[in-house]
Amino acid sequence: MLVTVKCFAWAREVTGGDEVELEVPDSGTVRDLRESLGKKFPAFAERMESIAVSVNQEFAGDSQGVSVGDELALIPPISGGVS
Amino acid sequence: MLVTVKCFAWAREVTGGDEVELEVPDSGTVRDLRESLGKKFPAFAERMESIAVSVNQEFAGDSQGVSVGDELALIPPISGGVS
Amino acid sequence: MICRIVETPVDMDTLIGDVAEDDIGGVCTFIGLVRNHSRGQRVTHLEYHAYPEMSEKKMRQVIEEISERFGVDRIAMEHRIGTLQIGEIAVGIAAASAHRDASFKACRYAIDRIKQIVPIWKKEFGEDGAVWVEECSVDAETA
Amino acid sequence: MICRIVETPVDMDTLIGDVAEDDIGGVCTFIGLVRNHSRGQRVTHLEYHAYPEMSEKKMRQVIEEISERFGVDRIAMEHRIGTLQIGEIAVGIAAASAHRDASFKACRYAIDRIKQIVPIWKKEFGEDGAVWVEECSVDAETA
Repeated sequence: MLVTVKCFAWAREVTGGDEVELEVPDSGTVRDLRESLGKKFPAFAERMESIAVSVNQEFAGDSQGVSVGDELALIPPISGGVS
Repeated sequence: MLVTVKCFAWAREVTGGDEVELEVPDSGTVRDLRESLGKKFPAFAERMESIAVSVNQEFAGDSQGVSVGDELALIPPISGGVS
Repeated sequence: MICRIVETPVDMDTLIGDVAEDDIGGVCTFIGLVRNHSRGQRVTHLEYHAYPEMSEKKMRQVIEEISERFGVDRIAMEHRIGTLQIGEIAVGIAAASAHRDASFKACRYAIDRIKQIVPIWKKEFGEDGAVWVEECSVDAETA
Repeated sequence: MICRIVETPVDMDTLIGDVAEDDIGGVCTFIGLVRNHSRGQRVTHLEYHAYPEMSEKKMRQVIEEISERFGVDRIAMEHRIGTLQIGEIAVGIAAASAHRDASFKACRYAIDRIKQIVPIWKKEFGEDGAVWVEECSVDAETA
């Protein structure tokens, strides 16, 4: 299935857009999404462990399932608030 | 010698004025000032340990000397800031 | 209680007014400002970006955590996004309580936790170009 | 740095502006408000009295202690005296630092220490009459 994933900050510069479409297996997980992302964009593969993934506006572990209707996003390391 | 002592808050209500004059021995100390105060106003004698004395705008121990030219004050328990 | 991402200047009086009621004795606030230096480099301005819907959701989570931990319910927070100049307020927090200890703890927890779990990013513009500041990788287990 | 006893309303923006400079990243403020209750009694208003010259001197001492302990030099504080209504600001403190931890510590120390050594008194007016609130006997050894 093809899922749409929101991109922010550094991730947006890598993918070149607000959203990216990724192919993941039906009944796939965040882990599958990461694998698909790393193949499509090597820059992500190099630092995958520093990127979080959110599903429906909650941070998700790798074993969490994803489906076409979910709101998915790539969350690079954050820097809100102030130093 | 006769010294003039500023009164604030509760102390002012007891003495009835912004200042009170107290007789202390020449080369006297804060201890002497307290003794003179307690004799003149029994309300002070009853709770003398809760009243601080300042000499020239610094809190003073009982053995500190006082002289006519000093700025003296009675400091009841404070409640600045907020609870 | 105010809890939002804004594109306009953060007004502390609005946040303070939002939490101060007649039974409140103390309000602790924290104001995060854009500094003119960072990591040894001169900064000219910043750009803050956010995932706005999720940011507001996670800010509400922070407020709920504070209520559970410190019993403080009167909290307001705003985080500004867009281009900010030196000295402008990036984030404002106000925490009110009957007594001061809880208001300090609540406000401190709020700014620390915002930095951990609210998806906001900043890009620093300096003499040597622009860079995404990446301070905290989000840990899904504790976020 | 502002450090004074005032008879007019405390304006937090003035205090914040006094400490915020381009190299400042965080400002922690504390605002002490007149509460509508105290010790189980309803409060209608308060009167704050001070030994003004000594109060400003002791407030300057608090600022010096903060500089020594926390390395924070940008502190502003105002304490209002006279008649205050419920919800009005009695005391305002702003502490600024490059990083937030020091600003929180400085602000917290300031309000705690003000209550220990600055000669200010308040009289609470309630349904059952008026009473001097006596919270802290000054210890000359540590003041």
